[in-house]
Amino acid sequence: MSRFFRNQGWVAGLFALLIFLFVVTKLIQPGYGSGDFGSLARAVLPYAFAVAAQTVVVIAGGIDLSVAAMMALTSVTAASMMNGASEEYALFVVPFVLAMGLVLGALNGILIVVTRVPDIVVTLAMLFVLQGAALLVLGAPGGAAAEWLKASVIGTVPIPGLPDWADAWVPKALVLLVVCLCIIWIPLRRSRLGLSIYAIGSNELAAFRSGVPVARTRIIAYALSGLFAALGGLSLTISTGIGAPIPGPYLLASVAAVVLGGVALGGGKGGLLGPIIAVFVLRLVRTDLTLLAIDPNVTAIIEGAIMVAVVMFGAFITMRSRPAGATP
Amino acid sequence: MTDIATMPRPVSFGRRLKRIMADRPLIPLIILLIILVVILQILRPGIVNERWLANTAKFAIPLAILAGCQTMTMLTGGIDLSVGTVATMSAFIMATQIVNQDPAVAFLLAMLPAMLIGLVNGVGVGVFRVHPLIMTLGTSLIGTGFLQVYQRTVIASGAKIPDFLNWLGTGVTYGFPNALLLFVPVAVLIVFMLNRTGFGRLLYAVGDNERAARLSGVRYWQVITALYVLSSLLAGITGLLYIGLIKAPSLSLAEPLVLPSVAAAVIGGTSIFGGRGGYTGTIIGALILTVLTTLLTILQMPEGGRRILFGFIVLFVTAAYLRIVEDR
Amino acid sequence: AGKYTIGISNTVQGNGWREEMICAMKAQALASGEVAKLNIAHRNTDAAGQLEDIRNLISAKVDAIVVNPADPAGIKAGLEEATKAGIVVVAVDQAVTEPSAYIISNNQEQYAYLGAKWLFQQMGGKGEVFYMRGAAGASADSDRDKGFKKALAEFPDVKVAQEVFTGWQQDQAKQQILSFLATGTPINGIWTSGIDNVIVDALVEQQAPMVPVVGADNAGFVGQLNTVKGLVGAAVTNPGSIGGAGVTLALQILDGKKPAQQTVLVNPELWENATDAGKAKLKSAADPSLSPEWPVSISIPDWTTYTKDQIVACKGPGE
Amino acid sequence: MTTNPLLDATGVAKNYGAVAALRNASLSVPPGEVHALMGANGAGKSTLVKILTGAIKADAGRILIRGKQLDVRSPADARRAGLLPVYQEPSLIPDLDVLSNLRLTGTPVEPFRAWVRELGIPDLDIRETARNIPLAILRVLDLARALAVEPDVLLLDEMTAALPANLAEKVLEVVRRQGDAGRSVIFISHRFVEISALCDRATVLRDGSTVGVVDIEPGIEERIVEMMLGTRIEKTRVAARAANDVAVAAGGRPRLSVRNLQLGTKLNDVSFDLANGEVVGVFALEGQGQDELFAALAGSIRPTGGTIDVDGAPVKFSHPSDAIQAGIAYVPGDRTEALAMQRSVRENIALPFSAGLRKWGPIRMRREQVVVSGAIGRLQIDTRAQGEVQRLSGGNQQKVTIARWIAANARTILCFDPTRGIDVGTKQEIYKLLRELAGQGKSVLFYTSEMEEVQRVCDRVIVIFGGRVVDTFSVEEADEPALMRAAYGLPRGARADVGILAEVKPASDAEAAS
Ligand SMILES: Nc1ncnc2c1ncn2[C@@H]1O[C@H](COP(=O)(O)OP(=O)(O)OP(=O)(O)O)[C@@H](O)[C@H]1O
Ligand SMILES: Nc1ncnc2c1ncn2[C@@H]1O[C@H](COP(=O)(O)OP(=O)(O)OP(=O)(O)O)[C@@H](O)[C@H]1O
Ligand SMILES: [Mg+2]
Ligand SMILES: [Mg+2]
Repeated sequence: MSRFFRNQGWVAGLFALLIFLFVVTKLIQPGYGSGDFGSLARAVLPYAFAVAAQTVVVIAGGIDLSVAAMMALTSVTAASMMNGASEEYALFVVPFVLAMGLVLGALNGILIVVTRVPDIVVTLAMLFVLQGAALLVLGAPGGAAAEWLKASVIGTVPIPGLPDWADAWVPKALVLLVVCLCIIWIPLRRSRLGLSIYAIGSNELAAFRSGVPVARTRIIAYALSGLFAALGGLSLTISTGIGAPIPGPYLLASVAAVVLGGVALGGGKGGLLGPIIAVFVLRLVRTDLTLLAIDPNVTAIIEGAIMVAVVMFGAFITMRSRPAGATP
Repeated sequence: MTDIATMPRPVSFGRRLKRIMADRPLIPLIILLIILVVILQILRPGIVNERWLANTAKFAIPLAILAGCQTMTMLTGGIDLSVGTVATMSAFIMATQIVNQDPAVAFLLAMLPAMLIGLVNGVGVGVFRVHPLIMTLGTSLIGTGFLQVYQRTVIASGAKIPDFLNWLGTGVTYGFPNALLLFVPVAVLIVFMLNRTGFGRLLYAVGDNERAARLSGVRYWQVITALYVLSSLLAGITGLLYIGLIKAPSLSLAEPLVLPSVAAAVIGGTSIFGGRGGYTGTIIGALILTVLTTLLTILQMPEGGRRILFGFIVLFVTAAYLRIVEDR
Repeated sequence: AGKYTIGISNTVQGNGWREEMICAMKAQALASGEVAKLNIAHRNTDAAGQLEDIRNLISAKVDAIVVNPADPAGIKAGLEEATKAGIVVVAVDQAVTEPSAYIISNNQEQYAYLGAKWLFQQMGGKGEVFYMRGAAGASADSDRDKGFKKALAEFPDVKVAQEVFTGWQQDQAKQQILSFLATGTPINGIWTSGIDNVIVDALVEQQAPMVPVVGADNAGFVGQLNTVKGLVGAAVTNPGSIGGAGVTLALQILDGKKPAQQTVLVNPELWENATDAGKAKLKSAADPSLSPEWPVSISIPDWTTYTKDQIVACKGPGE
Repeated sequence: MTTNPLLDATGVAKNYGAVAALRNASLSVPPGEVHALMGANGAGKSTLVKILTGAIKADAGRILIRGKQLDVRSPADARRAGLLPVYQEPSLIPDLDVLSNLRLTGTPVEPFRAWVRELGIPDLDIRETARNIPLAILRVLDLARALAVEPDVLLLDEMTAALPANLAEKVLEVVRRQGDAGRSVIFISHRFVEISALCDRATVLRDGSTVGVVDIEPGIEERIVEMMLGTRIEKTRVAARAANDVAVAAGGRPRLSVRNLQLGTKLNDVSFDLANGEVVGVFALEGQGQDELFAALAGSIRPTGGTIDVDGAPVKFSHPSDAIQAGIAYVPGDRTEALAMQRSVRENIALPFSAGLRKWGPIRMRREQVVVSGAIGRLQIDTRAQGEVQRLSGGNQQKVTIARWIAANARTILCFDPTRGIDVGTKQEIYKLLRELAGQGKSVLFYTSEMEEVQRVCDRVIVIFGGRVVDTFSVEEADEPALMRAAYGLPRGARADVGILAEVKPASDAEAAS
């Protein structure tokens, strides 16, 4: 039990915070309903994928500054391929773009392994490269998305056996998110590859000495990051119907949510659930700020303060809960 | 050198050269810089003249000082993403307060937020153990928010750039930019501090092994708090210099310098994991980035291509440098 | 006092032009007396983020949304949902593709065309121009590029010596112009996408030959046109006060006075200091008390009713 | 050699820049042999193990496994070839629990559990995160993990160095059985007791070259030491009451006086004194609260009850710097805890000089240089790779942690197993050094896992069991049976042939005789 709290306490706390925020939202805006929840789910979508992308590499002991640029590139690629193309063509575009994310992510990893330049620099350089590539694909926002793709995040999923009012609280965007993340994450987490990713993040030398193929694992972690980022890019195209070559604010948001979600920036610790809940928390905070019509200049202060306060609080309780006997 | 004599392989000239460069990591960096300048001169014959040198120095100096902040924080395993906001704040406050205030008072008012943000960063990182990335990101958000609120109160009063800052930022005396008057002492001070003072030693020690430093009697929070305050004050001064150079106070004045400042420190050989690096390399790193920016500006190619090239060159330079320096 | 709640969505923060736009919206809402509350979502984000803001505004049940679109097409879905929810939607500064939305916008293509055409005429229809664009990949930048290219096509002897993206950043623009000046490449004119005063500064500092400069009606640049010796140039108006006009339009529609067309274009004016008439206009427009990044055209006749003090105070209803 | 060797390495060389870690090492092990690899600190033992197991690449040399030249490029390859190392540093992944660590390396769980029990840890929680497991247990788990896959060749790099006597004993027992079962073991240790009890033959390295292979037989230790060090060293009984030289101020206040110290459930009512000019030994089995005692005295953790007096005045430490201020320095057993690995030897030694706020200013480089080189000289630190401490061999790193406090002239040193991983020659140096310090009126609290050391350096010994001081011996009374009994919590005088005594005693007699 105490181990559960030591390992999952942070996530549980975050979840409680999320519930609390929903209550607050309902108090601020009594009309807040299933439709608004659907909006939240759609807003979360690109952030959640960006955060998933960041989480994988952070757990592997790295950081990926190219997440947002990767999303921009995959988004414009998808949008320009679907521009004027048939609905069926999108069936080809989606896997193509995902493969592209995977390959470019792997390229990040390969460059890190081969050049031995620190990951922060490699991915910073790749940020410029991918941004440049996005500009070459589309010089200005444009392109299009297939209608069926756009429809895939709008509305709700009828679940047999559930009453209609309950169905209304199951937005397609949320289902899409959960399905995509689970398909990739759960098998990974259970596999030896997943353990290896944690291992190289926790202690690279020990991992190498335990027989983990460090270089290969790192490349795979970045490839997965690229895949998640491509999903994020696709979700941008799907929700806006266009592709924009200028990266959105997903890089810093992803790092912030990763940390809020209880993943240590040093690597080796945490999971995907925490950061995803953190994304919901951060988006819901923004909703509340809008509902409250807070002065927009103050919202920046509030968002920054919340981020700092939550992390400080986390640091504080870890300091407090450190068992008395242990040497610090 | 008897050890070398017993080595199984004969020592080739190349290896000896490599050893020399590895022992003096500045040499390869300077060579890389010179190569870039030569390329520039080949592409645009005549561009490398006195005026260009002065202009390059003018732009490299603010970058180099901010990169100094990064170097110092990176030595402790941290990073200071708030330098851009701090510099912008001091610049903006200076330009608006000088209108109705005594210059000395305006200066103090301009440095006040720098001091505060540094203190908050230091306490957050040093006492509460918040990850520096998140802490400084958070304070920079908060700072930006305050700046915007502040901006609304001074729209009516207008802005002015003090003549002295103007002289310092843009002036040239006997072909040397006046900014050197600020930079040379600052650089000497940083280099001296890192190599020859107790505080400098502690930065390295804390970044390398915090527990070891603690067992030697070092109080982590003192070092970290002093460090982040120092970093912020330097950033504040950079802001003043920068406003003298750009002469247009805007709310995002120095933000574009943040990522390059990190890149300059890394190119200059400072490890983002702490404990390794120095300031002289960083200065060359800043020069390399500035020259690279010029090089790309005058290249006739689509913007996307420029960015791709920029990314690859940064990566290549860092990789080449590491290759030369490692395995000493 | 008023009865309406108006939502505002903007996706660039900290830029003088956009700040003026927001202040114009607030001042107009206050001056109209019809607005009880403004609900402003004002941050740096992309089209997807703007969709989020718009949907939050729908959740907040505002009566109208005035939006400066991150992209004409990208927020279509959100605007459609707003209209469906009975909310009046007005886009300012840029058009949107959603047919149910009203548009009151600066004509970006015309903005660039006007300035570029004047510049090329000043250059005598030939020579080299330094083309300093905005942010690569932004839709306003590509609209302006269309206008610039249109003018360029009319002057076959004018060549682009160099094209750079300033990212609408002062420091970047200054470094670019200084680097360019150092190459010694002769030029006959400079077209800027609104990052203008640092360019004139650079010319003065470097004692480079003064060439005609085209910029926007930012307070700093207008001041320079009046005072810098030897500077010939033109400011093309791109009023940030369009935001106030957007609020007015939204209120008119809420009051049942729908305009004849969905789209109202505000065409730019050009103020130059090459002729006496132009000089006089510039003199009267200059306003050194404004932040140099703020456009001087702080009001639009017929569309805004606030006073200068009100927009400078930047306070909305209830503040 | 009649049987074909399982592992046969010849002419192995490895250079780190100008430092030659290995020049010409060779090693040959037939099946069923427990083979000692010996050498002074920095001789290249660990380097050779790393090369054999693919953790680093050799510059030259030929390595045959079962007569074949296999391509071993990583520990994973080595594992497939049947070579399993336990390195000098623990290699469990700190953030994974034990079970995941097993899955990561594809180790079967049940055999692992069996080995863990066999090795003397009956109640291991397999879901515990490695980070929370004490170092000594981690070492044992590392070994159990290696044993569980039944390797052909087991390479143990200072496996027993960090182990308390009870665990070390089990390890020796298990390793010996490995040899009997036809597997080969390469065993690195600086403890002759273990070597003579366990090994069949020994390969001796000096300065990166193999200088000889000998059969282990009674009396061979002297030859080995000679080969290792190139000269004969005097093995003196340093503890010949050097304290007598300084008349301990009779009736003077004790330097350190601990009363009723309490720390959660770990320490209970601990009281003892440490006088000026005295070396007090602390002897205990693993996990009896000695770690906490030292941490509390060093200011690393706050006791929950009791008092500590320094020179008669009560003190409360909230940070190690408070203890240092009071002249008490702590040398942890785990050197990675004490060293800034990427910094130079000099900076590491001079670190305490800059610690206080008042010392943040400019450094007087020349004075520092004198003090630092004095300390380096006194401990004879091999400074060939002094630019970065991480390039020193394990033993030399250990010396740096002590040199720091010699340089800082600390009045009281708390040494936690300071000779862990130090070769015989240097051990003698350290014993001498501690006695000298005592002779200068300084005081030393000295925890050790080797009983023999107690007699060599201490004036008195306190024995801790279950967080309590169960007994105090003067050095004359502290013979091994007495210590051992006390350490197991048995009352003085009780007759019991407990633990290690039956096993190791003959060997240690042999050593004492030499
Ligand atoms: N990465 C490295 N860079 C430079 N020198 C190194 C490096 N690793 C080891 N050395 C040097 O190689 C030599 C042999 O080291 P090694 O660790 O093999 O010694 P050892 O015999 O295991 O000693 P100990 O008993 O102290 O553990 C030492 O002089 C050490 O300084
Ligand atoms: N920077 C330094 N370089 C070399 N040796 C030093 C340095 N600082 C201190 N020492 C040495 O370390 C020992 C202890 O010095 P320390 O400064 O800790 O003494 P202190 O008790 O604080 O004395 P004071 O009250 O004079 O400051 C002295 O032998 C001193 O020579
Ligand atoms: Mg070793
Ligand atoms: Mg040993």
